[in-house]
Amino acid sequence: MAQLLYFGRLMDTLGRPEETLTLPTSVRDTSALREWLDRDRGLDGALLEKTIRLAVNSEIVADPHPVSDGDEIAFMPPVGGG
Amino acid sequence: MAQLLYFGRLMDTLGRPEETLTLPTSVRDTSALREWLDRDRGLDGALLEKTIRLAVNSEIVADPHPVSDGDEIAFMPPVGGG
Amino acid sequence: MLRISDEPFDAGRELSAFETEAKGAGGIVSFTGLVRDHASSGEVRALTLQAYSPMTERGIETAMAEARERWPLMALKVIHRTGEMAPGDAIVFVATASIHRRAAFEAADFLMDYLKTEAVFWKKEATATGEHWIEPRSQDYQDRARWAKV
Amino acid sequence: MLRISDEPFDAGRELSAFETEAKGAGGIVSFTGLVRDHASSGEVRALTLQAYSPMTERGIETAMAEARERWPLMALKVIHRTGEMAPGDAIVFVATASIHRRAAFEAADFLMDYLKTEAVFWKKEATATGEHWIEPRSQDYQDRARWAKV
Repeated sequence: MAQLLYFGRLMDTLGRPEETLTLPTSVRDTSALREWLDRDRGLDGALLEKTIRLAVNSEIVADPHPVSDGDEIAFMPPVGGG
Repeated sequence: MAQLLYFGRLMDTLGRPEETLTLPTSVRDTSALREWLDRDRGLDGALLEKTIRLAVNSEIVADPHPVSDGDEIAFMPPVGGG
Repeated sequence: MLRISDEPFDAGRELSAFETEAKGAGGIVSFTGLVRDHASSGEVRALTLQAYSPMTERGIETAMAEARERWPLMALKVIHRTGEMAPGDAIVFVATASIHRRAAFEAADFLMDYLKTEAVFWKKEATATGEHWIEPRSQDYQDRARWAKV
Repeated sequence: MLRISDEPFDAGRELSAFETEAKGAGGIVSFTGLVRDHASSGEVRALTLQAYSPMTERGIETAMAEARERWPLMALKVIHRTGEMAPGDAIVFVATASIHRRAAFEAADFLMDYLKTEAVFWKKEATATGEHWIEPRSQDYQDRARWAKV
């Protein structure tokens, strides 16, 4: 099981702040995760935007970065500052 | 009677923060006042220093500026800020 | 010292506490950021800030360490609210203490520029026209660029 | 608001009071100047500040008016101690409030530069070697020169 976190407007886009799920075996990196999840939820590319950064276990990563069950994976829109 | 105020180190030089006295009739401006008072107190030029500014009725003035009985005259060393 | 919390705080009380931590300092600068009652989209009813712990803390702590490297600071404090706030509420408090006032001013200014642009927060304004997630302003990036290492 | 007084003050309490005056501000900057415990001539036992009223007030008020002209400020406060103070005591407190944090920072910095160089105060330090009247530092003049109108 991986824990997915959705921050900022993605919380609205996904309809929840987080969820825990088993990654499909085809999803082995962040690029594949973006595509699979975007298609699965019918988001029309919202998760494919370049400005959306992914963090794996609270480290920001560059696509494609390996992901696997047990990871905490955060979808982060541009940070707005405090 | 004129009121003389001595600020900063001049308070120590003159041995008091202020005094009230009748100006000699020969003292009609700030330059004459500096000279007379310096000589009268034996200050060896302490009041003639260019960095000592005079204020008459709380306005800084350029020498020679008229002074007369009834004036408040302040002797001001360089201000040090707060 | 860094504190990120949903709890409201009182800037005056924080400044008093900071002063006792900053023994020997000649100058203390504080910045308090407040929720404004107006935004481009109208009257603001609420502001919600979301952080991602521990990434948010780690980023701010790195900026605080950089401030300590650049300026001789005796003490340093950052408090940041998260959660829902109303206009007039304090969002952020930064305090810096140094022997010299210039160092205290510059370090506080530097930390605020970091906090307003690179700090890991997402924010949502609620106005009469609904809720809006806020994007960074370009002015904020310009301010931050003032501190670029050359 | 300007207050020059022999009475001690608490910077935190002043900041809290200022915040309530600064309704609608997005940012508040405060500077607190404290008596240092060391000077070039050794350990400081006391600092005495002398003002010349109303000349001192008039000068500071002129600088405050200039700050209001240069920056969009919602509120502005200067408190200055006179008389004898001990190390750690607050000498001066400046607070500025504006919509934009840059204006608040710059206005506070500007006022402090005025207060440290041109404000009409004389000061005396008491150290182990006796009492010394303090002359302005050249760094202070350089800081002040940053604000020269061009």
